Amino acid sequence: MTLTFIFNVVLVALLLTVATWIIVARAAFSAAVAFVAYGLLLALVWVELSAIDVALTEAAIGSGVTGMLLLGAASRLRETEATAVPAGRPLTSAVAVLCALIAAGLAAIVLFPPSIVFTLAPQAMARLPESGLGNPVAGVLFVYRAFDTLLEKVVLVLALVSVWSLAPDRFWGGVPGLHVYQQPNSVLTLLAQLLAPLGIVMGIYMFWTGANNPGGAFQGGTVLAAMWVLVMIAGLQNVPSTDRRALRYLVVLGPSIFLTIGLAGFLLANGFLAYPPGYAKPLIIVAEAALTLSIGVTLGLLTAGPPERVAR
Amino acid sequence: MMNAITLFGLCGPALVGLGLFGLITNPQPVRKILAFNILGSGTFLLFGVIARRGAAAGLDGDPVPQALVITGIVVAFAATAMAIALLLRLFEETGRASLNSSNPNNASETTDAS
Amino acid sequence: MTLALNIFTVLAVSAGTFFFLAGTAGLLRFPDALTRLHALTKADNLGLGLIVLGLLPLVERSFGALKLISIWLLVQLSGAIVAQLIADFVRRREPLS
Amino acid sequence: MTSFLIGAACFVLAATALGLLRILHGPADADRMMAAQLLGTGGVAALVLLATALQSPAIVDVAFMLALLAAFASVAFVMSAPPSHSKTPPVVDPR
Repeated sequence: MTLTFIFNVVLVALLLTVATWIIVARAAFSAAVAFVAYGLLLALVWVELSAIDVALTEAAIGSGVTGMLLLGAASRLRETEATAVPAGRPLTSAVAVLCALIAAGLAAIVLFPPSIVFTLAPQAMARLPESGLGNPVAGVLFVYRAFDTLLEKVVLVLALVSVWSLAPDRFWGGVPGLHVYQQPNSVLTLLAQLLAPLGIVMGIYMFWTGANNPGGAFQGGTVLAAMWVLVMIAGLQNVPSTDRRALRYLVVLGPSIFLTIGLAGFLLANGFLAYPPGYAKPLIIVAEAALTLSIGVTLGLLTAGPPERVAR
Repeated sequence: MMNAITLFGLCGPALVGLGLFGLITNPQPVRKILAFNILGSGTFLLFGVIARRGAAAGLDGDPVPQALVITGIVVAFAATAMAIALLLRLFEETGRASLNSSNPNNASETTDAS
Repeated sequence: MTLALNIFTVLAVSAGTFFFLAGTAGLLRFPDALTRLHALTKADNLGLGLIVLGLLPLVERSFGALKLISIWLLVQLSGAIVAQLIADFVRRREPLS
Repeated sequence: MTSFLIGAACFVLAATALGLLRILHGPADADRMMAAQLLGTGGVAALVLLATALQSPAIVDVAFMLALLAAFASVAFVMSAPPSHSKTPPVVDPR
């Protein structure tokens, strides 16, 4: 017990140090590098909070794809840094005091919790067997809060549409501006050739094991996205034009299948996103499989950014 | 008195405070996006603590807040990707990456510099 | 038998943690980027390798053991390649020696 | 044995944490990335130890994920580092 506690103290100290440094560091690019380490530490924190599903998501997103986006942006905007005018000292101090107050208020909520423990765990577990799933988080995501999950996937598609819309008119439907490594047949090619198959297996495993163990469509899809981006960076596959029909179908495949299953609930069960008795698990697996693929493609394209070259 | 859950519970507010501070005071938009992500992770951590405290029914944590956090991480990523794309387009159009357009003097200065 | 295996675990895991300490010490004390990189790969290969080796007797299912070994292979592999990439990056940045 | 393994996890985390000084001080961004890489490997080692100590195979999956994405992050770093005075040929589009 005490050893675990020491582990947690070290972890929290590290997390706060890195977070503080990210905020106060001079160069944005260095801060983005530190953010990768921050994501790694955060995944460890989620393991210690017994939220393995969240730990997997954080490991995949926080240090991986978000890190890549931030590193890319910080690098491109490097020369603008010197011109940024920092806020004056009085203002900074005032903001610091206010932020400390907000943090203290939140800390008070943590330290003096209400005497009743709010939990939905018994309700979530009560009817989980009917869904055929063994992972309670997957149960919440695909049964009780299926509507939220559907909307979340729609948000991803909308984010992609918005990112694409930010391209200049002449590049609409063109090729995303993902940098390709300068030397073909380098060690990076080797890494992509070896890592990508492993990652694809991991992505499918995440989706498959997600029904009964921690994991799921999102964690699986993120790994697939990272591997796809890696293969494109290494030059093993061309960055596709965003006007490719197949690509666009793949982006909407998952949400549309999920929506279709949801609408079928009106006919076959007792409402939107309700599953007919006995068919819950197969339907959820079908939806998750399609979503894994769509999430992989969508996140990969979000990471690749808006089109910056005309379509080939 | 102090257990691991409370420790993480105090870490969350600290991250929220730090993130908010960076979001408001740092003039560089990339750093604001970084700070926004730290602020978000602090909030998620609070949810994680609520989930851990709600351990019941043979589970180590309440799955409902955990599922909420997973949705939150996805949406935060989508927002980050969107913000970065906006920022890069702004830079491409104006040659500067500043959200401060009200000060013409400052604006011309930065355009010259880039 | 169990005792022998436990001693093996303790020895291997301790040796592994030692290499992590050595890796950190190297990262902090070595004079330039390339030598630091050298220290880093020791932690990747030997540190994690010895820890995984030490844990193998404690893993009950063979699938679990397979996963542990594949993690080590993955880190070994990506560590080696990433070290080359970073070295290449450093060399292009600081074209001295 | 359980407490030995958790102790070892503590030790690995604390050891790699010292490498954090490289993240804070640099001097170059490559040094920072190396420290992040070491933290990644240390995190993987700590997770593997915890998974065995707590008899929780799912934690091994997190370790696997971390290992996979840490490598990806390093590639992202090398790719996005700002273009400098390099003498390598310009982007070759491998088609």
